[in-house]
Amino acid sequence: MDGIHDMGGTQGWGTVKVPADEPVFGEPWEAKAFAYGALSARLSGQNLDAMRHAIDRQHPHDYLADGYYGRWLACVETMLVDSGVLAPGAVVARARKLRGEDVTEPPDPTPNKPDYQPTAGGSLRQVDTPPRFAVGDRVRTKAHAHAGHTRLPRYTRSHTGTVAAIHPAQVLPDTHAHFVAENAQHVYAVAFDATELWGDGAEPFTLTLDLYDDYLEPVE
Amino acid sequence: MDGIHDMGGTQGWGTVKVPADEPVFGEPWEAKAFAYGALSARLSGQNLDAMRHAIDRQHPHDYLADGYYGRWLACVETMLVDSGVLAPGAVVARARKLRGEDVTEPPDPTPNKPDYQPTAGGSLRQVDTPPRFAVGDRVRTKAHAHAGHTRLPRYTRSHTGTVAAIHPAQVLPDTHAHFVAENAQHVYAVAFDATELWGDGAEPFTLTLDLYDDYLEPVE
Amino acid sequence: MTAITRPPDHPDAALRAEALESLLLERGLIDPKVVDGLISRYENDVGPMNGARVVAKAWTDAEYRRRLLEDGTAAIGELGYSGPQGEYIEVLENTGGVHNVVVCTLCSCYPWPVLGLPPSWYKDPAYRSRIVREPRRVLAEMGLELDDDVDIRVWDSSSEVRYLVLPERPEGTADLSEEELAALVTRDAMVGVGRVTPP
Amino acid sequence: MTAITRPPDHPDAALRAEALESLLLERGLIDPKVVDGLISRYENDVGPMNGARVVAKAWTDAEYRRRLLEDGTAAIGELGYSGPQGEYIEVLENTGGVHNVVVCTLCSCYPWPVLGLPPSWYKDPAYRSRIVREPRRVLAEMGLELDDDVDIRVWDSSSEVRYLVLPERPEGTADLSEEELAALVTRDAMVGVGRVTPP
Repeated sequence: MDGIHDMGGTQGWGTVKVPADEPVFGEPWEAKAFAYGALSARLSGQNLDAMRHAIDRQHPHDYLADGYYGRWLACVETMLVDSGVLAPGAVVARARKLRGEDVTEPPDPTPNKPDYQPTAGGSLRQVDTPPRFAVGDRVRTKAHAHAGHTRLPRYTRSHTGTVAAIHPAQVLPDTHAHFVAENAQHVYAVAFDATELWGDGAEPFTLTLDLYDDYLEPVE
Repeated sequence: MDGIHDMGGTQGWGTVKVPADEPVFGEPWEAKAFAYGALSARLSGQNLDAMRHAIDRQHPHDYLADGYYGRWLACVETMLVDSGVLAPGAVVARARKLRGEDVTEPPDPTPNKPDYQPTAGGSLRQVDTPPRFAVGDRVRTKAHAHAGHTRLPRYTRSHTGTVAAIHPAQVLPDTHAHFVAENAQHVYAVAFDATELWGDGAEPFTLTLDLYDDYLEPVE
Repeated sequence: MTAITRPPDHPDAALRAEALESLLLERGLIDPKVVDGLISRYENDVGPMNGARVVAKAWTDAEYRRRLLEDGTAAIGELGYSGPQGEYIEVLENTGGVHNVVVCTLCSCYPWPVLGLPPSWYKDPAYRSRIVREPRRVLAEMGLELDDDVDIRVWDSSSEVRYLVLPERPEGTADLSEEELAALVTRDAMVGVGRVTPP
Repeated sequence: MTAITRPPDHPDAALRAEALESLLLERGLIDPKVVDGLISRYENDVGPMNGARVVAKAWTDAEYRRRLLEDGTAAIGELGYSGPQGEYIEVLENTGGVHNVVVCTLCSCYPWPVLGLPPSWYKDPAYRSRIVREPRRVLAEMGLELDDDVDIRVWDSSSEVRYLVLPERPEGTADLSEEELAALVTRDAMVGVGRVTPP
């Protein structure tokens, strides 16, 4: 999906602010949000790609206003609600109760964990077919995204690059995030010239990103 | 520039909320922000394109959080500061003073209105050269934006469409917003098929937008 | 990421507007009468009732309709409507088979002289982002269901051309006067997110 | 546009985190010891000091360096570093002529086992948006000026591959032990937004 999370090349954000001495967690709740996030796939019966998609789906205003661990907190809630572990509104109701309000909390919903079993741990997989592309091959990225999760950023679509390396095969986030299929496939490091991405006036540099076989088309 | 204002086709915003009975201005300050905005080009010696660019440049978080007239208020301040009518920080200092704080207000800056005179009122102009394209011609939009103001939205770049109408010539926002030149040129209504913009799964419809000659290349 | 927030002393919009006004008045840069006049004009005189009169006239006067579709700016000017954001207005005719709908994805361009200032939904991200990508779904969500065979045309107002939709005249209105017809015409129908319904 | 705000009763993040914890504990879904253990692990044990040891070893052990560049995951594993976000780590070698810098534009992927959790700037929009468009300018703003002839390579972490930059060993450090060298290596140098400076 073309959400606010897809930030590559967008403008208007100002300069990079580097705080002098930064703790790992700025606030105790951020540490908790991190821990629940780290446990969220297990708690919800989902996976890492689904977790990322739960973050993608946050309203852009909240995405920007709440900060990184605010997004984690929200995504844990989304995953638990989607999987029927907690009822919609359960967290807010409990929060209001904790601050002393007289609130009726919603009953627990029917469990609704995805009907899904990973074929192995992690994201790397063995695939039997040989890679479609070799190092040095010219490839073109697809033009369009679907409304679901994807790892093909908007700024790299419809562009031509060169295969720089072949990585281990991995499950495809686009289907894995939605529990449709692991769709394990080859992943290529593809290098793009900056002028291909940003036009003739671009700073000279090379941008490399890791692209799943499904995202690529051969260049004749 | 590829800012938050360029919203066409972005996702994650939820459904369209239509309030039942909406006044023209929700709050008295919104009415004032509108009036100052309507007068801003005159007060700053700038123009309508520069005003739009002052809105484009707002930080994305503020753009989303402050609402439409909040953006107008901010853009008026930006234009007046850029033109040396008000000092940076003058509005906040005055606001703090108005709420009773003991604040030293910054002195007025050196006037810095752009060295710029429109050749006529409004944005329409006569140009002597005939239009480069005719109705029915296939045209392709340019791929890349510069960091300044433009009216070629990101979702329509690098796409092929058909000239549907020739509009009156107009000043080019890309140069006019920066007081570089009016660059008056032909403007074409260009129609794109939805699948060209969004892929094969798109709803069937036609998207037409008005594109300045500079944004277009012929399709052989 | 630390949450992005403004400086803690960032005054609210109402106070900043007051501060700006005070600075401009002090420097003699604005005339309160001009400001109040502008506000009053867009609160009272410039609004969708203007466009509604244009539409009603086009429904009842075939010759006016022809002029309106040929040169919107001039035909609208005949009724006395012109001004900012109306330098060049094109009128889009809805029919049984063609439905036009207007947006401005980059800001919120809108034909002020005939429709006044835009409603909140027209300026909100949801409308601006989605109507150019899934118009049929958005229109349905807004209450306008279109038959599958209707040709949807979306107009993104990316130059200084402004668009006014000429909605279809509803059936059963043959006896109504131009004024009675104008009272039926809604802002939403003239943007293309609704249709005009009989009384 | 009306300002986009959350419902007025939207509790703040600290209270929502507490509420979530209370719901999960009540249902026996989380073990407080596991939660505390996770937090403590990333506050104390997993951080850039791990990557620094990898880098210092590569600087002092040519054979290890070779293995590290050939199979980062395995060579890093030799020092006992592995775990979430470290399933496959590739090491990018900075030289006098080549400068590598790492980002994740879509979220904030980062090689946790060697660098710990990412700093705020790595997760902020400004870095994620700009480093893939104007890296030389961003690096200069962050204090890293690169000669014009340096070949800049930006790596956007879009799959489960994680990247660690192997910075150049600074001059004048021939006498330092591996441990002393490790103390010089900064997180910023291993992301590619800084270089290692001599003591």
